[in-house]
Amino acid sequence: MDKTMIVSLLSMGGMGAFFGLFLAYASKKFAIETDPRLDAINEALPGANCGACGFPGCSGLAEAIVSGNAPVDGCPVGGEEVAKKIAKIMGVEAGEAGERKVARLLCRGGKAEAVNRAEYKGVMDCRAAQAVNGGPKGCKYGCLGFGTCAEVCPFGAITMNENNLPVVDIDKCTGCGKCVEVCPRGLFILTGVSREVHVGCKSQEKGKDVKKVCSVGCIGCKICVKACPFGAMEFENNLAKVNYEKCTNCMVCVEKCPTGAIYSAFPNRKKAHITEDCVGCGACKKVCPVDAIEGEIKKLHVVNVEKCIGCSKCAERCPKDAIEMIRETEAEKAACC
Amino acid sequence: MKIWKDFIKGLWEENPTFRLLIGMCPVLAVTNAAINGVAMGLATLFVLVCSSTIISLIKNLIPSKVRIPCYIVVIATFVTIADLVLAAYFPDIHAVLGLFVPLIVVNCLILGRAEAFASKNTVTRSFFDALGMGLGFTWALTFLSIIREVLGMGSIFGFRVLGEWFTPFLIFVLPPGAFITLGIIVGLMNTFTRKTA
Amino acid sequence: MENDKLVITSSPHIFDDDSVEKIMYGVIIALLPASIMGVYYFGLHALLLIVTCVITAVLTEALFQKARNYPVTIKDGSAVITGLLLALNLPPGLPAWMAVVGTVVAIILGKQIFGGLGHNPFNPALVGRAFLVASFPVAMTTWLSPVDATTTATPLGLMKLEGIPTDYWSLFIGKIGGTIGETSALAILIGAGYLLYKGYIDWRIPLSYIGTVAVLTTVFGRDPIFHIFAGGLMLGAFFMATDMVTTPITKKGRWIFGIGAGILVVVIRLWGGYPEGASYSILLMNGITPLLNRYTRPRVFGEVKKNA
Amino acid sequence: MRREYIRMVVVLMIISLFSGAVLAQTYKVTIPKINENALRKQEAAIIKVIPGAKSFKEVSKDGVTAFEGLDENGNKVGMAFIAKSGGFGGIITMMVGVDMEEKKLAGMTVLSHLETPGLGARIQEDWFQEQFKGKSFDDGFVVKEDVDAITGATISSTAVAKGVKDSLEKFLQVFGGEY
Amino acid sequence: MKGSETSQMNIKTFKGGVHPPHAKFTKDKPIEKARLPEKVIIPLQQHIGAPCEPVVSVGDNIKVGQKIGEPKGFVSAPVHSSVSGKVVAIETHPHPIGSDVLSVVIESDGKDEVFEGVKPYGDLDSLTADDIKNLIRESGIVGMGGATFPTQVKLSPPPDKKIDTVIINGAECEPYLTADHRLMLEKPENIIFGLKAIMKALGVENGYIGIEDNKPDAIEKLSKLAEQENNIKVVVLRTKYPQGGEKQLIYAITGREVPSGGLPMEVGAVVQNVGTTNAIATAIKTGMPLIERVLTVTGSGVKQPKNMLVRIGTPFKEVIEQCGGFNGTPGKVIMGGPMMGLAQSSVEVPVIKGTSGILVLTKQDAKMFEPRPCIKCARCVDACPAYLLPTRLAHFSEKAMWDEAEEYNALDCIECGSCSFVCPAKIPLVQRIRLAKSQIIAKRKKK
Amino acid sequence: MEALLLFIGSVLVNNFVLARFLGICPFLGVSKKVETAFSMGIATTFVMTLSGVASWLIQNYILVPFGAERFLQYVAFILVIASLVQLVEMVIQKTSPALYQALGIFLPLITTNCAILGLALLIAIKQYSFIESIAFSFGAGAGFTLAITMMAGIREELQFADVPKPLQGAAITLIIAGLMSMAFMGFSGLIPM
Ligand SMILES: Cc1cc2nc3c(=O)[nH]c(=O)nc-3n(C[C@H](O)[C@H](O)[C@H](O)COP(=O)(O)O)c2cc1C
Ligand SMILES: Cc1cc2nc3c(=O)[nH]c(=O)nc-3n(C[C@H](O)[C@H](O)[C@H](O)COP(=O)(O)O)c2cc1C
Ligand SMILES: Cc1cc2nc3c(=O)[nH]c(=O)nc-3n(C[C@H](O)[C@H](O)[C@H](O)COP(=O)(O)O)c2cc1C
Ligand SMILES: Cc1cc2nc3c(=O)[nH]c(=O)nc-3n(C[C@H](O)[C@H](O)[C@H](O)CO)c2cc1C
Ligand code: SF4
Ligand code: SF4
Ligand code: SF4
Ligand code: SF4
Ligand code: FES
Repeated sequence: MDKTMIVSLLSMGGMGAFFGLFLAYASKKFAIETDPRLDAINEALPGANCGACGFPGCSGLAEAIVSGNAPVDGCPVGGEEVAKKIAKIMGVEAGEAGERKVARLLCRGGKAEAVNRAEYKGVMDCRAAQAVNGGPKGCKYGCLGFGTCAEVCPFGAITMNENNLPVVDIDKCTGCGKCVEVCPRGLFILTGVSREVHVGCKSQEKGKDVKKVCSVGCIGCKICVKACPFGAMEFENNLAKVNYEKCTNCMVCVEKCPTGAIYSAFPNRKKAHITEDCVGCGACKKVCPVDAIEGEIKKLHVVNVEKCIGCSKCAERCPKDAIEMIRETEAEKAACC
Repeated sequence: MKIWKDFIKGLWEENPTFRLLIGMCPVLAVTNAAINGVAMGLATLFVLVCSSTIISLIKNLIPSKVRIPCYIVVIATFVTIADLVLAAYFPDIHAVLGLFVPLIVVNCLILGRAEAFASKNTVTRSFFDALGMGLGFTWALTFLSIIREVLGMGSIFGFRVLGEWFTPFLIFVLPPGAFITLGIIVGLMNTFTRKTA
Repeated sequence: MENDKLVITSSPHIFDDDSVEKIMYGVIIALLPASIMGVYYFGLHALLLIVTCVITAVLTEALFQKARNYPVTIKDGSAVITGLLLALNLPPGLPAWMAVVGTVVAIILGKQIFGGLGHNPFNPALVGRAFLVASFPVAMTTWLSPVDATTTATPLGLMKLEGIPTDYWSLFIGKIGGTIGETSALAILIGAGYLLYKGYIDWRIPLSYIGTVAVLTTVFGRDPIFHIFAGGLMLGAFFMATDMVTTPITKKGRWIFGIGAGILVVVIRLWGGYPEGASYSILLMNGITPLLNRYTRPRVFGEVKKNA
Repeated sequence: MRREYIRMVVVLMIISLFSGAVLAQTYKVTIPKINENALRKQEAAIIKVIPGAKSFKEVSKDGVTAFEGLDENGNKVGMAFIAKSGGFGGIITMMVGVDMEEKKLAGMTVLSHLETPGLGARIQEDWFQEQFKGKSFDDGFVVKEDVDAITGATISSTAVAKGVKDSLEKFLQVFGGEY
Repeated sequence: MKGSETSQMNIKTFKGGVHPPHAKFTKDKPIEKARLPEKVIIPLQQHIGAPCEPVVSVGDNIKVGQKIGEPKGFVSAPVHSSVSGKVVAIETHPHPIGSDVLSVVIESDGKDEVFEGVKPYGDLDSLTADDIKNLIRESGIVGMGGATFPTQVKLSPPPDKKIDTVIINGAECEPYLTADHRLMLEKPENIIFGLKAIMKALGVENGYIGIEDNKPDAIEKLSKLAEQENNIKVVVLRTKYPQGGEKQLIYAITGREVPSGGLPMEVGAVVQNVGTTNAIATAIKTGMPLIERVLTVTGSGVKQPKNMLVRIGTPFKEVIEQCGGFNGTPGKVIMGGPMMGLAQSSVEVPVIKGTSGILVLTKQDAKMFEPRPCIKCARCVDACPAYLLPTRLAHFSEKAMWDEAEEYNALDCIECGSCSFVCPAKIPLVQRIRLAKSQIIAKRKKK
Repeated sequence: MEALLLFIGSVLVNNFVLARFLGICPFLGVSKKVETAFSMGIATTFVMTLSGVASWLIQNYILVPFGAERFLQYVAFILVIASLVQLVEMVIQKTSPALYQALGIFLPLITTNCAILGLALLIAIKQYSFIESIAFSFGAGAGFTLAITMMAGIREELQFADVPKPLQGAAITLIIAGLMSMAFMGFSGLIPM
């Protein structure tokens, strides 16, 4: 062994030992309690401390992720893989019961349907416009259409349509409630995704006053109340109101409303379809509020698609689970063959 | 297939220079001439591949508390080797790259890959990941340095490619040119990929 | 009757009749004396450079905005100022194509990539100039004599490299080598007077800028009058350090801006590699303008209780 | 727990040891070549600035280092020394060769510099370096008079001229008396 | 310490502000009594604070000065009928402030019978401080300078706040408006009387009347009267907007700065508008509560600009008709002055206690400019009398950075509009700042 | 005097970030907010000065005497710096929680920042004296702080600007760095180093 080798081995070995000891000692001496997720994320992150994420080092990012100030894919170095891991660590599985809530708009009066009483100029923000003499809209309950809700939605779930009305993309909406909070006219509510019928008007004015300013407002005719087979339509302050406990998404009210103030996703309307499992007990026939089910006892029953309003009463009643609720389009197909 | 993906992603999708923007110091510093860009790229490639492979090999032996010092030692070792070899056999290039060869030690790219990939994956995958990243880094450096050399000196690898009519824009071989050129390239790449995506 | 709806807006309902356009065109008018003197001294090539820069600036801005699908706002006159000021900051003998390059850089890298008027952190014209100096150092430091159109050195160059002073009168009326617009202090002062009278520029920056240079040169035993009138200080102080977009919005910030720029000019002139530092001093101070704004916020009314 | 710490120490130490060994080995292999490269470079510079020299010998006196240029027979054919000067971007180092008999410069070459490429860097161009050849020791080395400057790079040109002049004076103070 | 001689010498003012064109077309037009309206719409909330509850019902016959709304809270003021006749409806009705408000609609019988309870309160000397405060409350007097803050509340500071100065705000710094100016010229005794009443209510020795130097006649008239009082001084103020802003006025006259976020009483001052003062004097002298006010009807959009004495509740339309009607198609109808007034979307809204003017602008004058990017000219900064950075605040507001806006003291903005007025880029700065303020306040409330 | 010039030179003329391209990653990454950037700058300056001193000692008292400076330098420097940073971090954490709050999180980030190792190597290469090393290190740190704070100021302002989409983020930051670097060229030739 020559001198270079000796020097090298001695010094490197010495340094290795020294720093090993040092770190071992330090890790013992200065151990600190932390959020276990923090450690886990720290573990998952590359540990390069390069700062590319914009946070002071990996632990900075980890802290930010834990406190919700950074996305799980905040580390550009680690890429997808690390992101997945962190998502797992953070992904406290949505364990809560109840269905996902989404935002629904309670106004249908866009540019084409509702009139303005004045011409507004200035900051294009609904809250700001509202503060200027109550905003330019003829209806003081209706959507102002400056899209503040679309702007604040953190998930890009709201877009403004041609008619100056916001449209919620149900798939993107997370029910965070930002839009509910921000709309100066309180036009959003959060309802379960399965709720499909909504009154798109908040005007508490009398019918004739509503008519003056908007062609799709609720005029208080109460036709919907009469039409609803389930008594799910209520009235309050000159305004129809869906009782979501009772509503079965049958959408009869939507069909009947003379102004179109009640809305739903019509293509989503469901129809009952009776499968081979039917034993012909006739229970469904009895509960159907519109007499849409035909058939004799002990024989396969059939749904009259024309009449069926998709309330799913029959499906609930059927002891054999032989009734499926299918989307209208599919139901037609199912009926013909 | 997986290996292919490991390899290919560094070239474009996760290109360390244009996409992840890590290990920027050498990218900016040595790309004033094409030859430097290539040399730096290759030197980094060498260190990256060697250290990723070795680290992946010994990953199970290393206690997590001392992993960073261990990685650093491994990396620094390869860097020193690269440095000595360059000095011995390519003295001219060594002279130009100067300080930036030793700085490969602290190039975020290398430690980043060591931590993010090599310490968790098999040797083969780590090798290809490092190879892809290293090549991605190399082509990025080469590309950038060619642009800068053409604009700044009118030449590529020292050969004059633009005629006498061309007055070189000296700024492109000076520090501001490095930032601006890279900024514009990154911007253009964003425009480009945004459209296709 | 539909169209006769009342307009509702937030208050106030009346406005001052100054507008961005008016201010910009005012600055253009104020730059005319200096431009005319430049053409008078350096001839048609100077005119060519001025025209080239202005046209290029306007075209570049229009094209960039078109490409971004934005409304084209060349009518506001800010691009004209950028082109004009860049031209006034060029050596009179510069090849026209270089002027075009500088202008394109000024408008695109200096202004439009930040979102256009009002958003740029650095003075666009100076970005263009600094780019040219770094790209073509030789061409950008080749000066012509206004007397016989031969190459000469600027007064500051003569002073720095050869220690030769220039007489005050030549400095004042501009019978010296230099950029197209910087030579005649007289012409600049006329324009500056107009701007001050119109209230388009704040007096704080020019005063503190020039004042600092005067004080420091005196302290270091140089001739303050020479240093004020030589080089681009006057043009810079009145037309470029006053560009509101790139200078502080607070009064205190403006004082600091001027003093800082003054110090930088003196440091670069006396000890730096370049004979002149006006453009760099302004660019550097532009860089810290956001910090100045941040840390010189005025005391809010009633913030410190004055009475017992 | 305790074993964990011991393992930390041992692993780090072993890796360091390995690293040390590998490095020492690499070093031993490459160092002769590296030293040779450095020597070659210096030799080439000295040969360039002392006409007729084929090898050189380092001499030191009063803390000043110089080189004696030797021809193939080992005869002294001139001397060279290293000059330094602050240029535009950084320190410029030069090798200056002197013809002690004729009392003039035998040559000059720039070893390293940090001047701007395409501008100050042109001090490396032959025409610029050549003009120092044959200048008398008493020359003023004034740029634009005795020495042609590079357009747009007066500072670099001046730095070279001044560096040569200052170092020459220092060199002559020490070695001047020998002849 | 008599008279105004010395204060005439040094004209006082504040820092910042702007110089909008005066456009005071009506300054030489004497106050004209408006026709008795056929129908009045009297909102039950005409002040800052809790709304009133109606104390009459549909079908009731009532008389002038009869109380029709009873206040519910401490910070509130009663509302009285301004005509005699029949209550025809109690319903929500558009209100000049913006939202709809429960209002009492009364059809006038044209007799203008005065309510029996209305009788003079007697001599000032015979009234105690509490008497004065009570009668002010009973008379439904609120700040008529615009903010409509119940005056009696302002005159009842908490015991730990020592008030030593009363200032009558005769600045009338808003362009176009001349109601206060005319009032000072035509009812100077009332102003002095009212001021003395306020001083008595507060037990204060120093009374000031601040008037801008573009109203030399009013200065002269009031100075003369003030000379007879030994503790009242007329202070001449530089004509500059917003000289009449409370905090600016106090600063100009006393050199005291109302602390940021604080009230005038914290520096021992109370400011009352000329109109308010006149209303107090009228109430004491005649017992008539606040049922009418002087306002200026002006602007390029009315045929004959005038100063008028109008019953509360008269629809704008009727008032404008008495001034010759619109001059062409109106573009904008504003309640108040051009700097701080509120644009109206309908002329059916009634005159309320805070209506200092009705300004009608033609389509041409109502034109809005497209906002351009901010060029950071800092004119807004120089103009801001609260020493804020309006451009910065507007940027924060645009990017919904409410916390930053709060840190940059958005809440200190007095919404004077100086910044928007001077901005060469025509940026709606005030509106942006207002939005920020409302968001900050909403956020604070949530906490 | 030498030391002073060296200090000024390393702040302005050969600014670590803008002229020497060292520490670019944090310069690009941690320059979004002024406060954070400034803290980062201060922490870096602190570590730089410390490691400048440490590496000077190692170089002159260990590596050179043993003749190992050519091949153990990198490993030695980086190990020393890494542990030094860790030590400092722990000491601060123990002694001053307030300071730790302000600077602590930045310290680990600095370990693998090439500005620090670059500084150590430069000190070795240029053979600065002890005092010069301190001046140089401190100046380099100050220069870094200046550059990153300026950048953060400009980027904060840019929140309100309408930067074209593809340029947002890294691209515009790089271009600003380019313009800053251009402005710093005004100092070139000031102090030859
Ligand atoms: C980017 C740039 C790099 C420069 N580099 C050098 C240089 O390396 N050497 C030098 O002497 N001058 C250099 N200069 C020019 C000097 O700043 C200065 O203008 C010149 O030395 C002055 O005069 P001259 O034209 O008489 O030579 C450079 C200028 C610029 C803009
Ligand atoms: C909640 C509240 C409480 C107030 N309390 C007092 C008070 O105790 N004393 C007082 O002099 N003014 C008081 N004011 C009135 C204000 O000082 C001021 O007169 C009012 O906001 C209108 O000012 P302006 O007309 O300048 O806008 C109060 C205002 C508000 C909104
Ligand atoms: C910007 C601004 C300008 C004002 N200008 C006037 C004015 O010119 N005349 C006036 O009487 N009140 C003006 N005010 C209202 C006063 O600040 C203050 O509220 C009023 O004088 C208090 O008296 P009051 O309670 O009797 O209305 C202004 C308020 C603000 C915020
Ligand atoms: C007083 C004043 C000075 C100006 N100075 C400059 C200048 O120095 N350079 C420039 O490019 N534009 C200048 N402009 C025009 C404009 O402000 C500039 O292009 C903006 O920086 C672009 O956003 C100036 C404008 C004014 C009103
Ligand atoms: S729903 Fe509300 S926030 Fe959205 S556009 Fe309509 S008014 Fe505005
Ligand atoms: S703001 Fe929230 S609740 Fe509203 S649409 Fe977007 S995601 Fe849904
Ligand atoms: S910021 Fe507020 S207080 Fe300041 S000028 Fe604007 S409106 Fe007036
Ligand atoms: S006045 Fe307008 S343009 Fe000027 S700084 Fe203020 S907001 Fe910007
Ligand atoms: S490569 Fe230099 S800091 Fe990342």
